[in-house]
Amino acid sequence: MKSALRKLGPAASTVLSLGALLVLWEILARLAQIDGFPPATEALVQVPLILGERESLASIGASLWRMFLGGALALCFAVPVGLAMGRNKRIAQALNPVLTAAYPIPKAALMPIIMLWFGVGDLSKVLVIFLGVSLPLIYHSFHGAHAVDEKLLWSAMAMGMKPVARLFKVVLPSALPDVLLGCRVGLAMALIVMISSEMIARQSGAGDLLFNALDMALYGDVYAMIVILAAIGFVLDWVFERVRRRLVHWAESRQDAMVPGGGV
Amino acid sequence: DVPTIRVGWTIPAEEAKYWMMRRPDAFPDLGKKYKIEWVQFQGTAPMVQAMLSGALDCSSQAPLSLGQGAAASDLKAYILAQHVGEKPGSFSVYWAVPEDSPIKSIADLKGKTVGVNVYGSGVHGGMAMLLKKNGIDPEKDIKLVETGFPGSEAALRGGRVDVGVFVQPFASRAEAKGGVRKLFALSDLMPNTVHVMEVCKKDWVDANVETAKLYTRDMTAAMKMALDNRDETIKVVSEVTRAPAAALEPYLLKANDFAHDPTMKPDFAAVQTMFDMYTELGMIKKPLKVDQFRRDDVVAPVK
Amino acid sequence: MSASNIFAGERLRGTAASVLPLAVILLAWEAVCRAGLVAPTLLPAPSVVLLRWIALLPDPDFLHHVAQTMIRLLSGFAIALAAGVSIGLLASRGGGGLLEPVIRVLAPIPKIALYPAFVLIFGFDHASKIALVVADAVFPILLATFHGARSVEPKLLWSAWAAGASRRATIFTVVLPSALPSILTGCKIALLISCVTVFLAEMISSTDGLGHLLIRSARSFRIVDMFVPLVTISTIGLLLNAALVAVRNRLLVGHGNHR
Amino acid sequence: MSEPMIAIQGLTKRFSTADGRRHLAIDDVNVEVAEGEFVSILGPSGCGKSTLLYMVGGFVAPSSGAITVQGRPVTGPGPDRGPVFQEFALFPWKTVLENVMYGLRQQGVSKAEAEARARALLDMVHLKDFADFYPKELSGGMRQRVAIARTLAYQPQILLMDEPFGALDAHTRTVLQNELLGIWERDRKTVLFVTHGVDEAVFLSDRVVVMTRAPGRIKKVVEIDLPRPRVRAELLVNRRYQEYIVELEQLIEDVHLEAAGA
Amino acid sequence: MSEPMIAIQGLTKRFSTADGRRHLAIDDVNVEVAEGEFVSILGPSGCGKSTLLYMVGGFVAPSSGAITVQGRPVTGPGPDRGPVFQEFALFPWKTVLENVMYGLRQQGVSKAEAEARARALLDMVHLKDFADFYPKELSGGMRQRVAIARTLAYQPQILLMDEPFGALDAHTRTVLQNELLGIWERDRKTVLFVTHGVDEAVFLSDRVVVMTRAPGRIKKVVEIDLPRPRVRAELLVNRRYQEYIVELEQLIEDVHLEAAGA
Ligand SMILES: Nc1ncnc2c1ncn2[C@@H]1O[C@H](COP(=O)(O)OP(=O)(O)OP(=O)(O)O)[C@@H](O)[C@H]1O
Ligand SMILES: Nc1ncnc2c1ncn2[C@@H]1O[C@H](COP(=O)(O)OP(=O)(O)OP(=O)(O)O)[C@@H](O)[C@H]1O
Ligand SMILES: [Mg+2]
Ligand SMILES: [Mg+2]
Repeated sequence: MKSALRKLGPAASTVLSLGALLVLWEILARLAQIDGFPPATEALVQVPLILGERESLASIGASLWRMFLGGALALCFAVPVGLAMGRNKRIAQALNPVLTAAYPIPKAALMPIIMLWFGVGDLSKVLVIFLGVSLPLIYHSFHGAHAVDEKLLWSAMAMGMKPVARLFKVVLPSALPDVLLGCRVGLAMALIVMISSEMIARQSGAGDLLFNALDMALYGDVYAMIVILAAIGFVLDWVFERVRRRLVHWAESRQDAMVPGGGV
Repeated sequence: DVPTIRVGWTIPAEEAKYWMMRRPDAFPDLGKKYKIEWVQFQGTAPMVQAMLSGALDCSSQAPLSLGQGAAASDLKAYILAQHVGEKPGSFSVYWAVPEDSPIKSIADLKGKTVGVNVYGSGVHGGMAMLLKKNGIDPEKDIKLVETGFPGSEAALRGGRVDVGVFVQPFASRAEAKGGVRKLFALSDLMPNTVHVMEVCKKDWVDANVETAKLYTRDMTAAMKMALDNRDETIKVVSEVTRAPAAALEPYLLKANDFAHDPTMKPDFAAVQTMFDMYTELGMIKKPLKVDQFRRDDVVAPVK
Repeated sequence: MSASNIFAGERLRGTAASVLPLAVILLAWEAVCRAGLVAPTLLPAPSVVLLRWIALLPDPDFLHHVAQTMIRLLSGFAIALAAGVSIGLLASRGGGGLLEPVIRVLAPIPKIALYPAFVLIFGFDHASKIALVVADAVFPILLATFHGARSVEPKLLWSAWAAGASRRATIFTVVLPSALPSILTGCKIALLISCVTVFLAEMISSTDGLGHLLIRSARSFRIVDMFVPLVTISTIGLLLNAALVAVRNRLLVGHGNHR
Repeated sequence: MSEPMIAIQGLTKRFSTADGRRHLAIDDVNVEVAEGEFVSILGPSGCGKSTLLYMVGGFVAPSSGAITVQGRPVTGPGPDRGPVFQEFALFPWKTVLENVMYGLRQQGVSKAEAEARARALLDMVHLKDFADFYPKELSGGMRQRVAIARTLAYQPQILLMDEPFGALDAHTRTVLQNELLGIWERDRKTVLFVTHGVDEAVFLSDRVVVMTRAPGRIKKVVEIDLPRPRVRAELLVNRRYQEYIVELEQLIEDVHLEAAGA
Repeated sequence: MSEPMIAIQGLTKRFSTADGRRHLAIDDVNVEVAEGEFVSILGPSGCGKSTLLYMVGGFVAPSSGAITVQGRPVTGPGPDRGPVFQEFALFPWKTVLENVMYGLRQQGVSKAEAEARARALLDMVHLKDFADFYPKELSGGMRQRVAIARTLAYQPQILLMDEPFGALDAHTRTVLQNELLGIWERDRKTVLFVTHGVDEAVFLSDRVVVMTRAPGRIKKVVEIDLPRPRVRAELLVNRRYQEYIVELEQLIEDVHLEAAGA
């Protein structure tokens, strides 16, 4: 069975497991008979309808743009902060409590105050996305930087490299596998936060489409939006995984291992 | 260049605003003498805060959220118009039970699970008042759960609540399906209720009286168009809410919809009655006079 | 100066370093409010919030709300931890090809949208909120476990297999310990996300808990009371995180630089 | 002759490198190791000695060729073959003692007994005072000794040792060589031993396999016909011993020259 | 005598271990190394040789005592002191060539020049065909040679080498010993060289420092008074050379016996 699967190749097993997921959804929904949980078929028929509309496409595009902005900002901010925290005890001690105190606060609850400073428009949503994505980025970078082999740093120091340069030329590459894990979690978070940031104050966006459908109890549309978001997430993650492989192939373990699953 | 009004809106019962949003060309002044930046919100309370923080100039409000904003946070604002309300004969928010439920009257509610849209909302206040009048303590005698309007029908049919709360379009949908029985309605408490009003900040209106007038006038014009062109209105609402036309057809702007006044004239008396009720229930912390929200030259219908 | 003195001094400076920035932020906030830069109806001064918070702390009603939130938070997190670690391990070993696409599809969907379904399936009580917390918190743990388990140094596994350890035994004696630092980082993120999610769920639909408390205060614009639940959830986050750090320090004595 | 303990036939290993090229590491190697035999492998750095051990250990799959152990083809690792890796590969989250106990515990030995045996082995490698240290707190040579103790602890039939004494000072190395010989003689183990020390190879082995520069092939197999038990002091004045050393050194010299000439 | 290049006075190092105990690794070490001097350190495994180098390198702070380099106290690492670590510590995300070029690029050498110099060094350590390999694709000995090349590349004044030839076969080791001596003589470098090979120490050094078992103290410093340039073939028949080796072997023997007796 296992070897048969391996022969199928990654594409086939992807199709297989996603197909199984859809079938499971369909069966569960039909068994449960709940308004708020329509069967897969009911949701899927709505997908082309939503994507066929110019306006909804523009909405989704606007959301993705905000997500991109927030994500990019987070990348520029959170990774250096996380790395610095990982290498410098003082910085970690200083920032850790602030972060742990700030992150559990739901940004949705703060929307009125965020709006006060940043208005109702894109800026506050980009900010919220930025905050959501920085969380995994900071902590995974922190972890990666913390675990850097000291002797690598020592080698760099002995070559006369300055602390900031070390952060980017030794700590960052060495922590890259962890940073990229943070990015992967952050990617999922970005989509989630992108949607929830549009729950309270809504301007055209994917979240607006979704929450309006929820408000109108149009569950077919709700789940169609979920399918669309899942598809976007899947594609982004897939692309990301390609990039990741390129960046950290040096960290991948020895090939041709004889034992199946053995540290591949 | 022309002034811009930042307007907050919600779904589902602001047909005049939807017209202005989707058919702006139908209004001679809109886009020329003034512009509108539309921001959609979930619920009225966040819009009070948005107005307080200066992020919004105008928004849709319910009497309760406006009253609470004024009493607790000193929100100063004017009521410009009324979107929907209840009048004798119009639709009234109601609570329903399954057809075969042993609950026959409010008195039977003791110990039952009752759904409400949102804890502490105006609808919740009205229900509390009604229960009180029928000898049920709304705090202790029932188990209250927040179902929201959209989820109410499913919660009721799924047995998660014994009594569910209904507004349009969910009410007509549930009625079409059958199997539910109306138990009591807000109209049992008072004949005239105001649900959604158009409210603008006082300092903004004072500084932009002419724009405010234009806005009110266009809104009234929009309401008239909405009432005169029901088929087009259904399209407009469908575009905004994405609800299929078939779901709107059975009720929208019909007798079983909320009351729409073509002039959008606010029912200040009803608002005052509601303020008083909320004050009695402790939902508004101090007595309010509706006159503080009144400025005659901007209120619909504007000459 | 004796060695123990040096250490005491070090620890003192460490504590100062960790308290200072938080204090600076609070002071700045206080100053902004005192200076009248922001309306007290929008942002109350921290001192005011703090006083109200302290006044509320012994209130049994308030504590009830806190307890409700804690129950949901902790049980949700615990389930997410168990599920995340086991699915992550499974995916990293044999089931990768089949599980990975499913994880990829499920991870980015906004779980909030599933909440109505959760409510109808699990009811209005704890279960639906716990389910939402699990749905949101499981993925950071799962992905961290997956990643940690995949980057185990192969020679460690080889050593274990050569020593006669069974596949199952190596999962517990090599893969898990080796992935532990990564898993704990995932836990940290998941914990903070759990705090947010439980609060959000209570904000959306609930009749108790801190999120509900906030919504209730927000609807009647009692702005100080609105900040009390926020301060509380933030404190809960801090305390739980401190507990996690303590666990981490215990578990990771031997690991590389993790002191 | 009875069936060999380890039989390697036509073994070849190619790696594909990150830049996409194929790199031939081992080319057509054939060796047989009899039960209880002590075979050393000598060869230039990078000639494929470690790779060869990995394949016998069942950790890495050959590109072509076959390896059988006790007549059965190798399909994966097993407790019959105990590796000591060049990079030690200690479990960083376990203390020295726990590292050494690991294999025993995996094989169901009771905790008390495992601990006793582990402590005895730690004593043998001069680390009894460091039982509670973590690997990161040890020096290089100390780590190497823990790795040796960890493998010896669970008493595999075959030892696959990759420069196990490389990081040790001469004295400690001598002590451990003697200990290893003692264990080997007592338990009739089969040993495949990679080393760079020609004297070490001659002192310990029944046969020495000399490999060519990469891609690794077998240059020559030298039978070491010296009496056992071997005592270093005696060997040092043994003419045969000296001759073997000279012969092997010459072979290695040749291996290097060949490559340079080619 | 002129100011010493490296002066170590009363150097002591204690570690606190994970279980909370304090572990004395180095105890009151005093050494002076003159400019251009080649000093080797011999000592039992775990006696603190690496730790000593770390402290001279400025990577680890002493618990007490002082180290000065060219008269200035050591406060941190600097490009004047180039370490070759026992564990190599190559940058895994860089190819072999990039690793060797790294230090040069850090010091502002142009890319073309850095590459030329790196390639020359790779040729010297017999790795010119492996320039584009990543560290994980190399054998242990190959990694060690990359590490040596990487440090030699940026031409530090002082070399701190921790068993740099430990993983190499005899031939390669000899070649690199000669190369190192060549560089040392040409550039008048100061070298602190940890090794387990007594012959290696005698062959290379001006002085050999012998350390005791842990906690590491200095047992004796042996001056190696052999003519330079040294040619191995000549030394092998040099009586003084043989005597030094015997003396040092005896010292190490003593060090071990002392501890056992204590
Ligand atoms: N993952 C890999 N990818 C590509 N080439 C590899 C890989 N692993 C090893 N090699 C190559 O295989 C050859 C043999 O390596 P191996 O480690 O077996 O050498 P060795 O004989 O043990 O050397 P040393 O004495 O230096 O340890 C080397 O040329 C090395 O570059
Ligand atoms: N981080 C640490 N914590 C505790 N003890 C340590 C630490 N690092 C080193 N030690 C101890 O210091 C002593 C000296 O270690 P060091 O690595 O300097 O030895 P060495 O002389 O280089 O040995 P080898 O020849 O085996 O490499 C050892 O006993 C070791 O256990
Ligand atoms: Mg090797
Ligand atoms: Mg050392």
